[in-house]
Amino acid sequence: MTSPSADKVVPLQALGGLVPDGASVAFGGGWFANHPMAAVRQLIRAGRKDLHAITVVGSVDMDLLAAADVLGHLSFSMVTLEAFGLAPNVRRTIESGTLPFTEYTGLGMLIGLEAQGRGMPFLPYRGPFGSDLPARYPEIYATTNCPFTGEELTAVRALQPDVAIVHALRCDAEGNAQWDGTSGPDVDMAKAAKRVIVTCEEIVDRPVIVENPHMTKLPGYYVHAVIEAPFGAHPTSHIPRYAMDAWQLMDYAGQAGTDAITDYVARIRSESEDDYRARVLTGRGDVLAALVDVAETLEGANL
Amino acid sequence: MTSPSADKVVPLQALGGLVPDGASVAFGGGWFANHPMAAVRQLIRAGRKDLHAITVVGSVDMDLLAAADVLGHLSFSMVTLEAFGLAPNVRRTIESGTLPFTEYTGLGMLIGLEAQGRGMPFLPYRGPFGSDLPARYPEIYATTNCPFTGEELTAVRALQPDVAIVHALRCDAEGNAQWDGTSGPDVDMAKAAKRVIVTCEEIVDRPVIVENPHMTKLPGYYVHAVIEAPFGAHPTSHIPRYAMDAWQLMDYAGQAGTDAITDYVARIRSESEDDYRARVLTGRGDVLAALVDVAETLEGANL
Amino acid sequence: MTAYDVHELMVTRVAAEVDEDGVTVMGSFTPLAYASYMLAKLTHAPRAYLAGFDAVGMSPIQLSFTGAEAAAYKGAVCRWGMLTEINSIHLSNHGGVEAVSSAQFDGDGAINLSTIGPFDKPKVRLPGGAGAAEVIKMYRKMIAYFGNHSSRTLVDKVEFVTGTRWKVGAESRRQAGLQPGPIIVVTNLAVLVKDEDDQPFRIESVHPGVDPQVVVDNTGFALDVPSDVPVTAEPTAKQLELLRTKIDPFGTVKFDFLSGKERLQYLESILDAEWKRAEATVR
Amino acid sequence: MTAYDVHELMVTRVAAEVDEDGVTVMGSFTPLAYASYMLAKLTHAPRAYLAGFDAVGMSPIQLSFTGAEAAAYKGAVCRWGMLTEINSIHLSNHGGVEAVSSAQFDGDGAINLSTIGPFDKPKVRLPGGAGAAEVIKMYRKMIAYFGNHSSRTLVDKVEFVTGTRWKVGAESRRQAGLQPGPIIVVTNLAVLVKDEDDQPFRIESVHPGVDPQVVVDNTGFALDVPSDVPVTAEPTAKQLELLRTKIDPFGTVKFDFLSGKERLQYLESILDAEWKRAEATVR
Repeated sequence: MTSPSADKVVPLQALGGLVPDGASVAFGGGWFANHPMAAVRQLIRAGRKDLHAITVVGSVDMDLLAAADVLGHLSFSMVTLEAFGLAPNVRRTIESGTLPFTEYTGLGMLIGLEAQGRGMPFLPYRGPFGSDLPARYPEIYATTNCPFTGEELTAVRALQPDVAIVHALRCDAEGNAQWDGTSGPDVDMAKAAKRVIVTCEEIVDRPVIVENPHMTKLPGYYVHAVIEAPFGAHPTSHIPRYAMDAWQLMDYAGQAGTDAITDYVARIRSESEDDYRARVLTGRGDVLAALVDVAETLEGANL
Repeated sequence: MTSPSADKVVPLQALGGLVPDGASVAFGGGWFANHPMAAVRQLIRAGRKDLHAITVVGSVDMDLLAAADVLGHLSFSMVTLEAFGLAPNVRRTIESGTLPFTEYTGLGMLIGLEAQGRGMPFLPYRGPFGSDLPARYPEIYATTNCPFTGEELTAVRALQPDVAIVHALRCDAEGNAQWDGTSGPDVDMAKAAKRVIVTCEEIVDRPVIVENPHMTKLPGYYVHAVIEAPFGAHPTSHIPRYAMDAWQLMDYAGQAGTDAITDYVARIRSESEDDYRARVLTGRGDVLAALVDVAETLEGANL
Repeated sequence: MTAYDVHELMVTRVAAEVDEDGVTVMGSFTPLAYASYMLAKLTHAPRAYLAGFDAVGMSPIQLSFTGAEAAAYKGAVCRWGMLTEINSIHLSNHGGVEAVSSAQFDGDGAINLSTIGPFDKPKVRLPGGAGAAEVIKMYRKMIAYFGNHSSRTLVDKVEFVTGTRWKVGAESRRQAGLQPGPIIVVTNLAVLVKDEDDQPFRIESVHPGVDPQVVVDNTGFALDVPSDVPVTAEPTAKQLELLRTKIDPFGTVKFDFLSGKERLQYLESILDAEWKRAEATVR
Repeated sequence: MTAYDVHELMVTRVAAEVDEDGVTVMGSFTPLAYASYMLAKLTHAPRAYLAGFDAVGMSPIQLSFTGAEAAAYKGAVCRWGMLTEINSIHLSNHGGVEAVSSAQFDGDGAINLSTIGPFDKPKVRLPGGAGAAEVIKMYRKMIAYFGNHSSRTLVDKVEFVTGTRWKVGAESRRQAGLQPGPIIVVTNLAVLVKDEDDQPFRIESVHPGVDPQVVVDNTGFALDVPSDVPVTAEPTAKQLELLRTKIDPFGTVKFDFLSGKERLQYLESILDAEWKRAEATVR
């Protein structure tokens, strides 16, 4: 049980102290959308080690953590740099045997998180029948039967991260967090975790939250710490604020599989998040925002 | 599978033709909030018989259906007229043995609906241990065990109504339905049912829906028919449009347990929904709306 | 000491149990429970996290029969439906304080909201328990309140168990995956508490002027009566002012303490006042 | 006949499968799948119900690498997260058409997105299947598309089954509680179809100028080759105009058909055009 009370706002610099080495940490976002990248960078700066990262569809977040040797284990259903290729550091560390991993099926991971969030030790579903994955993880996937119809179903075990870190559009000091665009797995990760850290584009007063109550996907009673982190998903997107920074991602992908990644990580470590924003966003942030504005729907359907 | 296509708008008069005698029908709303009362009245006018009504927390909707002899079975977790007393016609028909019934536990009914809506023949939960209800309904409640921890849990069987009737704030012709205030069990009833009928305060064009996407609790692909029914929850409330009509409810409660109920039902049968609104709302509808406006929060907390 | 009615003392006593841990779903408008939560929120527990109807994270509201629902939404931070509330609060052990009333209540912490007489052919078909069957076991604290302390309501064994606290003692609750916490009964005569599976309710306090023996005589289950029974704390002047002027100016809480014709007339008078206030804004 | 590239024919062929029954979750931006759905929505299936990212009930959108996500939300009627989509679409048999690509695909309808080489010590660790493991069996139609028809991709047996269609024939699918529907493979050479559990894929059509034997030679699993193999319908001038001027003016679909250095340069040129369009609005 969590306390809904009190001002939960802390600075980003406090993040490292909230996530102990060895903790299991669910990271929100999906694809190139809305990963909590400011938090990822801060965990690297804080020198965290042996984290068990949990991601549904990870991308640069997981690869950067792997590159910076923050991970002790990786649970995922997908990690990819999409148009920019496979994730080089995740590949390298898994293929070399240095990064233990658990490959979930995507629905299995989400339903495992859901189970924990609703107080269940497991949930049944029509699972990945025929897949080779369940047999590899008997501690995660089992068979169960409907007590009424006898139908054979897949049971997936509850998945409880020690910490969930998600990035929201805005949040008040009580932790009431809102999303407008992609929230992906964020809410269900938060509901499952023992502790929840919300980074957000903007900390707002409660009345702003009350004016838009349908956007509150995560009420404050789940949340332990609120961190303001503008452009906190960069270089992934946060709709409707800014699009993915494909140019920074291309730059990352170009270095990630080479020796240059060492310098890339060292630079992240050596600079503050303010420095980071100044370095990569000066003269560019407004264009990343404009990419959202110019995105077009097409007329001629849904008439 | 439903078709998301086409204009689904039909007049209220068509409702009787969409709900066959003997059908199981889940009615939305809860307490004195947002029951689909225009639809209830129309089913009475259409002379429907032997409906198996399903309600989570029913009130005047169930009592009026019982008074008009529309019901063949009642599944409920609660039916009450709250401040106005027990529901006289539900009481009378159950106590006289003429109305077969199934008393669900509240969470059991909602999780049974949820199970059906997500394609499961059952769902487990930490059930009503110690209650006398499950043993009465072994076809609904069973025991299951977590295949990982061995924990004993309650299994509740999927509940699939033939029809769900819910009342929304607004809806477009495709069936994309929005609520602002109390939606209660509406969305989960709709997801579970074979066919879904949405009555709404107002049919709007798609752009109105797109402007408020977080209020769309039920996407159009679930919906088979859309009916415009202003004041369609009256005499129960539809926030933020109007409060419960406590005066009409008091009037109902005063007659419901007496012979006067026969005339009350006959009048509903003999008038159209337009007639009904003219009769009970003329000179009053604006006050019912004003009751919403004058409702007050209190300063001094959540500062 | 400001003069007060017993329903006001009951509100302050229930309010004293409301803290800022966890979340409470109040559901439909039940005046005494609503008043207690609002009083707590305006005094010692401003951040108590409440859900009324489908309004989650409510601000405190003024009570009225026709306006409580609308008010609940006005200051709330979130909207959920019943199912999300169930899964996100009740079943995930986020529930704080659950206040219920029932037709019958017994010494095991069981409630009957189903039937008087045979289940299939009842003498009185009661309204049903809604979520109480599951919820009263899940919340950290269960509070049962009764405006008329009587052995007809507080019975030895309920005729039908709609729901029950199931596990009572802290350790047995923990073992069952439940939050430890007591059952507290607040009536017009006394406060009773049970916090062990194999011990009876004990009289925690009697209200001013009540003889403990009267409590025993009007209770259908066994009670542990301490040798020295404390007296229930009386409402403070500040609490009474908040209740009477801010929280419940229409007097909705008192309604449930009336019966017969007086009850109906009282309801009509409240509703008349509610109507007039609204009508004045549009005429 | 307007000249066209093979990726354009693949888009029109996939689009032909898109109808107005059920719902399709597209997830992340995969240009060929997105283009096919948008083309269908602008032509024969205007009410195809689509979800991209967490935008449910999308309007058709213009494709771009950096703008597809933002565009998806602009005309959408609803917002959901991944879990709600799973439970409300995938697992409840509302799924219409699922288009996937994979590193390996075999004659049973299995995909490998996990590993080349041993699972625990892979030669190539692939990205993983996300929801494909469960979803490709649940949707009414499964479409697998491959820009490079090769026996290295279309293999006899995948090295590791990330997911599979599981049941293929209409009756076995119905018995398993699944919607009946085929597996359709669309490649740069041909269209293959399988709709019975115990029958191999058959060549439904070859693209203009392709010899069926070339298809057989480049397919690692057995194929049923009809005596008279039809030719895949070519894109119409109207389809090509929609694709080139409205749906995909930046040319994102073609990107996946390039390799090596050409691929990177092409991506840079698209991104440059996307940047300039946005920059022009703020400078």
